[in-house]
Amino acid sequence: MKRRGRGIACMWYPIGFTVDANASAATVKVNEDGTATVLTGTVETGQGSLTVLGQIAAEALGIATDDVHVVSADTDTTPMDTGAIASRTTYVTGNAIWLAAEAAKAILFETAAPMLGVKVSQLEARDRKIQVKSFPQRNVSIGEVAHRSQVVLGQPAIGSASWNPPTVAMDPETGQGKPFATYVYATQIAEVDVDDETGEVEVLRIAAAHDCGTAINPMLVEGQVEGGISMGVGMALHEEMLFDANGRHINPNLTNYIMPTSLDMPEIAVDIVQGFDPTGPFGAKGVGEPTAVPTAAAILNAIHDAVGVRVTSLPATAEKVLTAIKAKRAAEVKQIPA
Amino acid sequence: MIDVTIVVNGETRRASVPPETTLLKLLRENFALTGAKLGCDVGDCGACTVIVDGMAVNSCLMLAGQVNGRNVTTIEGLATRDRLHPIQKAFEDTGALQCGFCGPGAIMATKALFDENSDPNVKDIRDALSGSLCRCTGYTKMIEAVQEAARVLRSESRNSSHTRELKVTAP
Amino acid sequence: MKAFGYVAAKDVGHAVALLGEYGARAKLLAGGTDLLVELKFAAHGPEIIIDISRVDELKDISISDEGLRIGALVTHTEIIRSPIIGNLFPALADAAHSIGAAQTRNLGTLGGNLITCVPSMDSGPTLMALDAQVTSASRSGLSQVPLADLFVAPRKTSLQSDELLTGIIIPKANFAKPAAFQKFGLRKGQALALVNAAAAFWIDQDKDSFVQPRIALGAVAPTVIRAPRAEAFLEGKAITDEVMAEAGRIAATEAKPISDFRASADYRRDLVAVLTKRALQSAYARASNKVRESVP
Amino acid sequence: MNDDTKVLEREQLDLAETLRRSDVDLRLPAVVPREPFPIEPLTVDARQQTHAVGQRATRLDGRLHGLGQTKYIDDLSFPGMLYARIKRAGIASARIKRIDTSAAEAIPGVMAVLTGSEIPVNSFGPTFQDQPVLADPIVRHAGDGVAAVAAVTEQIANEALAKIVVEYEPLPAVLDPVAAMREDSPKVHAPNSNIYATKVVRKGDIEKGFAESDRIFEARFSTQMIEHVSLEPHAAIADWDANGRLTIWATIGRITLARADMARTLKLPMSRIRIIGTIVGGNFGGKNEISQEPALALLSKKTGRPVKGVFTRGEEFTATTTRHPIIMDYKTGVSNKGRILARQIRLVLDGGAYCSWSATTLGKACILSPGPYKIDNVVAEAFVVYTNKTMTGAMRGFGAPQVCFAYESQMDDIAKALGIDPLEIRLLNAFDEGSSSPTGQVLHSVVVKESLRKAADRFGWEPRS
Repeated sequence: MKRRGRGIACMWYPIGFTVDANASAATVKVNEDGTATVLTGTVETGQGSLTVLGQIAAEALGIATDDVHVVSADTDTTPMDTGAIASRTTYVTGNAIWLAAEAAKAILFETAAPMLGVKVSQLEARDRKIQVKSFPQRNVSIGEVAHRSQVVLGQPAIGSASWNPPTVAMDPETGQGKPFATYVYATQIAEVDVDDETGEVEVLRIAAAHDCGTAINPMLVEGQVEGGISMGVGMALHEEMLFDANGRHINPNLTNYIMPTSLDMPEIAVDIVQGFDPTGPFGAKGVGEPTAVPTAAAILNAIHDAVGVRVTSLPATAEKVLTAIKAKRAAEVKQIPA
Repeated sequence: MIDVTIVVNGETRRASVPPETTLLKLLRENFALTGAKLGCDVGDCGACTVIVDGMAVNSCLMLAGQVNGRNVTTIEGLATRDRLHPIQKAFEDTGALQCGFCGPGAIMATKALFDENSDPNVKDIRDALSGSLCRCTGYTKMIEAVQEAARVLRSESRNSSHTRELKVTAP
Repeated sequence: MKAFGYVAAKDVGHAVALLGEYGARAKLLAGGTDLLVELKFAAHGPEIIIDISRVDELKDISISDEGLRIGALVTHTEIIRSPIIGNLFPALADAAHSIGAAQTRNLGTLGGNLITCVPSMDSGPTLMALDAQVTSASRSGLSQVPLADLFVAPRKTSLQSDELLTGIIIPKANFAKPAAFQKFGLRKGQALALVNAAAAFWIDQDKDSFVQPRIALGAVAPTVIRAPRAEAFLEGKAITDEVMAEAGRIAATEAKPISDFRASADYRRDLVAVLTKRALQSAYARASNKVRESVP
Repeated sequence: MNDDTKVLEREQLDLAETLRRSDVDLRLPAVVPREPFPIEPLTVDARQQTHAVGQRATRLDGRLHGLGQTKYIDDLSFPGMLYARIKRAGIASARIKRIDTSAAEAIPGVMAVLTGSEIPVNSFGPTFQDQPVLADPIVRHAGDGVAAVAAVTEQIANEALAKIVVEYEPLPAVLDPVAAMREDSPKVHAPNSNIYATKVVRKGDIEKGFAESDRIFEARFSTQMIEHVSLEPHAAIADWDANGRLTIWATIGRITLARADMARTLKLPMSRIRIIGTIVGGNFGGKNEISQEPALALLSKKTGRPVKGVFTRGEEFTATTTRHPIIMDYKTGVSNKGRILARQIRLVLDGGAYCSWSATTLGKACILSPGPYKIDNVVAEAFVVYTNKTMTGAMRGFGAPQVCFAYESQMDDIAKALGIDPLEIRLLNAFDEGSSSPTGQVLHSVVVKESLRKAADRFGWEPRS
């Protein structure tokens, strides 16, 4: 018989480690037509970092994502970057690009101020224009300004910057300190059916509410959450590298290492929790890793809710769940007085 | 060496290869069609999926000799110069691919599904994608993309049959 | 892969001639889903691959006086889509659908699945529960044996090295015999059977009791096996949930599973009991629906 | 001419013929294929917005992904390129007594063979440089590489691997992390202790916290070793040119660090090394460091030709980093109302054969282990130990999924024992803006309660009586 259960799990996860140097550098060049080229040493590994970093540069310059080209991942041409790890790209590399874009924009403002007859501090970049704050009708296109900067004044609008989250060493005795710049938070709730004759667990749906500060690109945030959940489902129920007594790997293939297929994944509803971190680019933190954190816990709690057994070692294979169910039944029988 | 002649994406191609050459290797190395990917080489991951005579197959599990004289469609054969295939468009618009490595295989599996069933439900879609392992997306947006592509294709086929009728009745 | 020669057989005669010539030095290529994986990891390849995938005579699904014939090269997908099979033996289609994924079902063949003779094969149990016969051809002629006789040991069949499996026949007497297939894998998609089970039986409509019950089990012995004691228990019994559950428990005692990294023997026995019961229930439900459908 | 020579010549002829014929096909396809480059405009709405942040912009690389035109490493090839394969030890703990590569080198088409002794600095690693490019002479897990081959085809490279003879003296192996912590355990990196990093977080007075608690809950949780399973295997191409400049195309998410590692292992100035990261087909932490790249570089140097290496799916499991199994002991004191007053945690991480990112994982797991809760009295201690298994390293979450499983499982056990709704007990204990973390950090932009409520709303979570 199938028994239904629900389980909840929340978590915290750090963004921007500070125990070691964690720097990113970036260069933003505004081209003569007002489009921009970004140089970053990070690598696109599927997360969508190029898109998000392009959006950050575009926002800073008041242009569109499509106006930005991101050049990445070449040690000959791109600045150093600590890399595509630890959910740091949006936060750390994003900040570096933001600062670099601001530096390039400052050059544009220097050029534009006399064109518009105002002070630099009165300018803003919006809608592909440099305009006077509160008087947007007084404006000049970014392309025109960039062209003038580079071709007439000989001051190309190129900005370079680096950013490193402020570092506070931890006390080695007590571990007290500020090991991370900021944290994100999330909750996932899972609903499962447990077959009490076979121990099979079917994850029916997961509601996931994740904080990432400002969501630079909500579609990509959702994608991260959905993908993280699939890893969590595998961790909860199926995946395990097994070794024989001699330390040789038993299941080094995708036939016997059981990762979720499309038939094994639940319906997923993703909510992005409104958040804003003043230390991140436009309030953004990060989202890559945390998505995989609470899933297994939520599923195991749902199993507990469904059939009253606490599986304490992962993965909760059907055999393990059934063994626990049988042990529970045996214990209940014993408790009935003769 | 064996000689094979196959029709790939509408073009007749020939090669002379060792008998142990797989279809995947033939496509990638002899025909420079690198869209199909080698992910596991034993038919588990589906990254090498192509369509042979209308059926989605793991090209790593077929010998070149087996496809001699047959018709092969790869990811390179879906789009035309003018437009993306609606499946490709839907995958792009919904953000259904992240790292993209499983994409060509998943899209070809979807194409084969539509060739059989133009109005698949979610269960059909999950079944059709179950041979394409993906580690990035949890398949969620991929399933949305397939649903979206199915809608587009159905409405296109309705429109085109409507157009044909008009032509027939015109004097 | 190691180097090997390749020849494509044009028809059964050609294939049999080639087999006669090369025998154990050759490997037959039907769908290739198992063979290519084997070849990729083999220390030594075969001398030659005889590709029989174009032998059209072995791709038919047809009804004759003997019964339903399914050619050895019929793919799992063709079994799923066949109206004849869907009508007569939906359990066969269920079993075919449980194999791999679309890409492998499109390539993999019924004959290939049987001939690999792995205990966890999904085609075997249902066919065995339906008393299927296998047909083969060699230079010395045609022969036909019960499917159970084909399976000798893991990865070993009773076929000689020059013998070609040509297909299976389900006897006419069993047409539309209620049957069901159940499988338990470690996940839903692309699952290998941890245990699978098939049940088939006629129903005495007056007594609502089991007639000629058959139970076949996979992945719990060196080959696919029948569960004769469970069958004997069921014969003539009134069809109740308790009887079906008891048949499952008896079948579990007939299984001889091993413990490996996928599951323990004890767990597999538990699954035999559950899957046997569920196969019986499912076949019975299927039969009842059929009766209901036929009532105008 | 003796018979052996005849055979050799025939094989060489066959090979030459094979190469010639495949070359013919490569250069002169029967029909020049049509290359689809759709001119259809992108779905640009979101990408055209000048308020870019917050837009559901389609991915900049999405179009090429869907067309199958994204070039991953295995899609690249260069004239004269060779294929490399690495021979894996297949034994968990051993000393290499002898490697004989002569038979492999004699195979026509094998251009170079490399062993560990030829690597200028045969060690690397992001924290400790404890990992060899190719084991020499100690093998510490079955996936260790012992020799590398470059050949004109992958098939020939594989054949060569089979012809390399390695003689091992088996050494005692330790596979269980708890056993590995004992003094008398075999040492994976003798003579050093197997415990290679520790971490502690202490806050408040744990004994006082337990003394004040109404109930104390204790449990042990454990997790498994997990592989990243990026769909694209680890792949790289090395090209050491005549100017002595090395270019590497690699599936590495941290090219800055990779260049430093390459410079160190090869004793090359950094200015001579260029690392190009292509679009990577999945990372999840598994592609954060170099692996085969120094071997490919040296094979390229030996042969003067570009050398490509792509891991098999088997190597992805046995020869790359994985997620740490952790044994987690939790002791938690709570008031009858459900407030957590004290939590003591002990974590033992199975660190596998090499450190990789274990020290980072250890730190994150330890710091995060109490959960997102206001707890005044905390002690968390964590150890990571060597075992003779595949190395563990960075993987999405760096230890957080493991400890979350433990602290959230125990949270539900506490809720059940006290008769409190699981959502309520979390809301009762969760961090607020300005809460102090277990390391004493004052937290800002804290929205854990918001996430709890939002998920509960979406799910339709109703308290049960």
